[in-house]
Amino acid sequence: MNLDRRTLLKLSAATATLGMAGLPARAQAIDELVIAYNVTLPSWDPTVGPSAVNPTIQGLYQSVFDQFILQQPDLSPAPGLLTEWGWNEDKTQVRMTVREGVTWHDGSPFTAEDVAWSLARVANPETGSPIQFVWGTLANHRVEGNTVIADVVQFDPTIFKWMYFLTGYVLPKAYYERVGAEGFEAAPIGTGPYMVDKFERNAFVRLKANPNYWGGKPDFDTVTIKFVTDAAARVAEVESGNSHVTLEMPYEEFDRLKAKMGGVAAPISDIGMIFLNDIEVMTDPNVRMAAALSIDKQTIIDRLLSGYGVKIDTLQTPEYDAYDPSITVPYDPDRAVELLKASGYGPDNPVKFKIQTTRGFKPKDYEMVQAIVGLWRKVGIEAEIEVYEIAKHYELRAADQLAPAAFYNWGNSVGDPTTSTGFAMFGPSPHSVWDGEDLINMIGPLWGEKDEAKRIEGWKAVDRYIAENALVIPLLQYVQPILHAPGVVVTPHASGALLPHLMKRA
Amino acid sequence: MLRAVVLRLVTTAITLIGVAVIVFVVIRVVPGNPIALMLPPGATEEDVARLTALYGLDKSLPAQFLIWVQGVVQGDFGTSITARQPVLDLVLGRLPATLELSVMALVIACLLGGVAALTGTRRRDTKVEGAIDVANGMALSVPDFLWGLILILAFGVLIPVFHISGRVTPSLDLPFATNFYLFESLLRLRFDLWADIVSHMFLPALALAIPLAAIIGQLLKQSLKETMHLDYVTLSRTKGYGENHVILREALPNAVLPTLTLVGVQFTFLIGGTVIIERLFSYEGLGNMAIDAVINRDLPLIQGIVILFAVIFTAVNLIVDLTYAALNPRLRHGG
Amino acid sequence: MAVEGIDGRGRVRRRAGMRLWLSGLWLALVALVALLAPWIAPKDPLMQDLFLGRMPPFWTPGAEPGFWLGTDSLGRDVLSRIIHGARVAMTVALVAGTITALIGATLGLMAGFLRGWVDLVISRMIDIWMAFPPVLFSILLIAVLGPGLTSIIIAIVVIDWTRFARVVRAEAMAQGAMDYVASARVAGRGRIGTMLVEIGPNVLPTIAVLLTLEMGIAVIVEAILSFVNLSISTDDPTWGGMIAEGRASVHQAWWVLVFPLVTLFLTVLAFSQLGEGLKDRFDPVLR
Amino acid sequence: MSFLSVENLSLRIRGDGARLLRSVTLAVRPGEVMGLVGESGAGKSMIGKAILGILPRAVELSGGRIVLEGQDLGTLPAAERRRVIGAKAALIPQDPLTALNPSRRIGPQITDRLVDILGWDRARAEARAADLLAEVQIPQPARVMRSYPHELSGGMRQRVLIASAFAAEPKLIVADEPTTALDVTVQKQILRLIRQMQERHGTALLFVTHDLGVVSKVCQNLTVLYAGAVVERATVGAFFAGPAHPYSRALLAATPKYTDPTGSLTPVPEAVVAAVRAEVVAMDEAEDG
Repeated sequence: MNLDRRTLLKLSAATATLGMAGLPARAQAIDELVIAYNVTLPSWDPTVGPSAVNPTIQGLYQSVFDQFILQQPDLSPAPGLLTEWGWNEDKTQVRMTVREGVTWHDGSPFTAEDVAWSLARVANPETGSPIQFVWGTLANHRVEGNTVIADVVQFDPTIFKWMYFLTGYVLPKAYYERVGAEGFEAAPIGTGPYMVDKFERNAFVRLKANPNYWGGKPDFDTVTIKFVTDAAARVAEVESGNSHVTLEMPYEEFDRLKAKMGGVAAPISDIGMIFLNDIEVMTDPNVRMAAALSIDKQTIIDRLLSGYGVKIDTLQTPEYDAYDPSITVPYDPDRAVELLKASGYGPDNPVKFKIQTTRGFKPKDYEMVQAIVGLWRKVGIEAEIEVYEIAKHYELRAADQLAPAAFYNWGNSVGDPTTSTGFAMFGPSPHSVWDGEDLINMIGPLWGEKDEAKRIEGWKAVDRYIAENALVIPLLQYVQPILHAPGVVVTPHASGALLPHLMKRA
Repeated sequence: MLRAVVLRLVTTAITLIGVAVIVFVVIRVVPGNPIALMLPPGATEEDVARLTALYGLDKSLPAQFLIWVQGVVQGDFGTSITARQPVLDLVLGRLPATLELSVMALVIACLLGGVAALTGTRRRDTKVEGAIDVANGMALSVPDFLWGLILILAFGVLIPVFHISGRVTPSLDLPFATNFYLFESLLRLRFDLWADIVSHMFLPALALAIPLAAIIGQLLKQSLKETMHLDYVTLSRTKGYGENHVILREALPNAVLPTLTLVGVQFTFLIGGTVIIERLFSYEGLGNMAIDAVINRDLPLIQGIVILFAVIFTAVNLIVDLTYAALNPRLRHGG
Repeated sequence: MAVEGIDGRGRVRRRAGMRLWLSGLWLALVALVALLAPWIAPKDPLMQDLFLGRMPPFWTPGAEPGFWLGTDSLGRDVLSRIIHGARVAMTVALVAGTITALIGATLGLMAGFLRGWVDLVISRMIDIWMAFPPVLFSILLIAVLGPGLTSIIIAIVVIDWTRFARVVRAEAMAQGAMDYVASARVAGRGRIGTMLVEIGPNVLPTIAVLLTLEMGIAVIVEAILSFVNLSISTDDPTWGGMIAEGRASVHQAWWVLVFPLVTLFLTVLAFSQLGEGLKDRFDPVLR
Repeated sequence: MSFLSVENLSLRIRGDGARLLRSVTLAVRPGEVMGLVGESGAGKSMIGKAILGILPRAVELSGGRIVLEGQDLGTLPAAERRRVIGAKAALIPQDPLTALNPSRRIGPQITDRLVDILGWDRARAEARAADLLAEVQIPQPARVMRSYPHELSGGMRQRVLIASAFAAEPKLIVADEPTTALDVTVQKQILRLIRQMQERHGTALLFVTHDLGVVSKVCQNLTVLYAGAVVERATVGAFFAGPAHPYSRALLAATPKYTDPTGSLTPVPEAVVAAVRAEVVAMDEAEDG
């Protein structure tokens, strides 16, 4: 039913302004690109503090700083500031060759010294780096010519993957030591495709293209990223032509405007899932399995998310290394009813538990849980919804006090099974909620497994076990909607990062 | 007169201390401690302990408060957890934006409210006054964030006359020393910049102003209608003056005074209201920062922002009382 | 020909009638709907049908019979949700409004009449409370108390009692200075007795007026809180929640936003007009 | 030829038509002092308001006309009528405490009419105001012009209002119970002042009062009103010798005499009231019939 403006206008004068004709976006060539971004940038240091682990702002960091290793749009690694990297035979040392001829934004030369210093800095607990537990596995970083060598204190198969993931950025040693933390916050420099021209907190950041970027000068000389936290305001920005590109808007709006302007929606390394806590009714496998089987994931994606979402049955997405398409959990409400009956539950005596969710943190998060609760109600599961803020979710999860069911999203842009199934399901990790002994024993040996093929197979077996016992309910892989004016071509990045240097003039 | 000033300062101090204590306790009782926010996948127990100690959140409540107070005395309001910068700089950096928006909203409210009240009085007991009353009622019964929503859709997108986000067009180079863009652009006679800033601020200011305008409109009309019955107004008519002159020259100056104190109080609610409107219009003021601070449980920043709001509130009250005394001849000339 | 009315003064009729009637009628309707919600709502407000998502109101083509005002993105009936939303709105308005009035008025009365250190303490409390930006304070409060109907009511009471306290205190002070109070004191009535018996009734009309205005404000605050995603946690529908949800897909399903918006608007307008009408009726001074 | 001629003036309440004035006719010659007497609510001050064009909104003219110096005010457009009244007539209000604008200085409240309505230049207006303030025996007129109303006593403020009325050289002044709000001692001085100013400026004076004692000392002739109708017209001398109408006689009997303060007062007898009420009813039916 398309919108008939006359009926709306006839309806009531006071709300007539809600009738939307929509204006054709200005199509002429764009010299200064303006992006309406969905979150504000709290701090410019990508290696310490809460913003270092906030996946939504990594795109801003990747515009100004380079990571040790470049991650390509399909999540695969490629030579970045390091041209080659690897362990020695007995995996007691790591060796990294550093790219030459690169300069910092202030013109000073980029050297292997910067890489060694950056690695040592995030390994040092005093700096407050949240990923110290990974970088701490390397020590005694030293430089030989344009190579950096470090001793492996404790083998971590994913160490090089972290070099293109959270906090894996190279900072300028000389400049940082000269201006100090506060000076760096005021005037950050990196080796990245764009330089920071002007930063107005909570408002916008204006970027100038880095003329001698080692990866080639980006198309747009000036890029302004406006921080517009309200989704409707972002849509209004691009629709009124004030901005050229925006992301994270309701899918209905994306459908409406993509015809008029340009739109691209690609799956990203972020999944929606329901954590199950092994307390109360969730200790009964029949209840868990019934809950998993009675969720019609595809209908929810089609009806609620206008089809923008990829149904998943394990914590891996097709792009991840340990993805196994053969593990499936079908939508089978009848079987769910049988299972519940087996445990003594039914429509007249429904199983009751609480499900927690955020509201407005991820697209349609609250509506999805409402839809799931609706589906559960049909098979005899009475779930009571409790809304909490993302901050409270982290605290409850850290203290292992989440409700029997809790909806959450899990980002993992390196695609490695350890940072998805691993941290989410491994008992001792403060992030997992499921404490089953059997799972701990299965996952234990995989942390240090040196044979890559054997390691991946191990993780697939863990995923299969989890699916068969419904220890967690994966729902979908999110699809990121990006709207852009006709004058610009946007290449989406599977990590969900919106990168201006990947945007070309149409 | 001095005694009154001293008494006033003492009461203000008590209010600020009261606010500081309450907000300090409330935000530390709030579930979701900031450290948990910082924990990425895989962090371990001692990571939690290490970071908690780093931010001094492991000490007892009174101890934390003492540290905070000692800091405040030397002008150090602590460091923001998310922005990793001194709270004072962050907060003072954003204050001008909120103040300018509030002042602009006040001006719009006074204009709208004034015109409504004067027309209502001029056309009193007619359909015109009835319409104004209903309009005031409607303005009051729609929350300001809904006005914001309607304005965005109406003048931002349907008829794109005004900007709908941010405070100034980012591509402009701003030669400003202070953060008071609006006032400084006037002082520097840069009307091009001034126009751009006003175009950004007009819709949020209007959304804030509408409820206040309705209140001013009603109060001032009420006060005007009562003044119109007084003898000196009738006497002025016998001198041959027309109705408009009588309302503006004789009735208005005396009707404004009682309305002023009530507007003062409402103005503080308006400043409180910027929290939502700034969020809707992505306007980088104190309010917008406040919501982020609460979502991210940035305790020192929340503390700083609430204290600053309290200072603004007490300052506005002081200004209102002073203008009331200045305007009221009886107080100004004693006797 | 009436002779006694010959001098003609005091005959000017009061004009407020119309507005008072209309607002009273609308509020009675909403209260009734709130009371009978479960029986008169055509559908179960929580019942979802994903295949019936975003059905338009009955008069537009493509409407689904039985869903008079259409459905939202989850296929729930908008009309039933508005009816049940009335229950939440009325509870918030009545409960929050009355408690705020009780606490605020009593404190105001005590401060205004007993004066002395009581007044000092209460005035300082009023100042401190008003120094908090209301919306920010309620966000913090809801974060502490957790979302839910009770925490909203507590948030409203904690924020708005100062409005009553301030007005009642001023009124009590003014009344206190009147002669009739002095005479009551002379007649041997105790301080507290005087306060309750003498001042109370005279302050009552002001409280009644403020109470109606406060109810309107309570409904608006609930809408603001659901806009900031803090309102009721469970499924049960609130007008504010429907407006917040409808906002996202206003171009595809405007009715999900418009109908609760209009209902909220009319209810709050009715409260404010009722308050104004009562003010005219009670305030003898108004010529 | 009379300066002011009120002919069959009738006023009603807008809407429900209750009668306030019943075809009142009276005329005032230049320099004459006419008293308008009646119980409160008899409509005497309503006549003054009608003449000065300051009737309350709820009252409408239902008959008759007011002619000022040959000009029928009813025929003039509102704006011009106001200016004519402003130039030719002035009001001495009843309550000096509320008749001066509290937030404006005294000087401008006198000179504004002279400059804005009569078109004088500022200097001449201020000089005039100072002269008048001196004439009404106000010490240091210059300082008083700069001060605010709340700095003056009730009596002083009434003097200012009298000065303001006479400053514009009006041909007619309506004094609406100018002494009722003042305490007794000040009343005598103000009455004597009004009388002196009237004689010196030769202004026609319409003196509205309920106090026959005041009439006897200030007015030349008087008109007695009951329920908005003229009951009797006479010169002061003839009236105090022996009023023609029974209601007038009863009214006179009910008024304390300065000369005989202890004399007993007889309230207006019921019969007399009934009689005059019947007269009024008859007038109405005649008009309605």
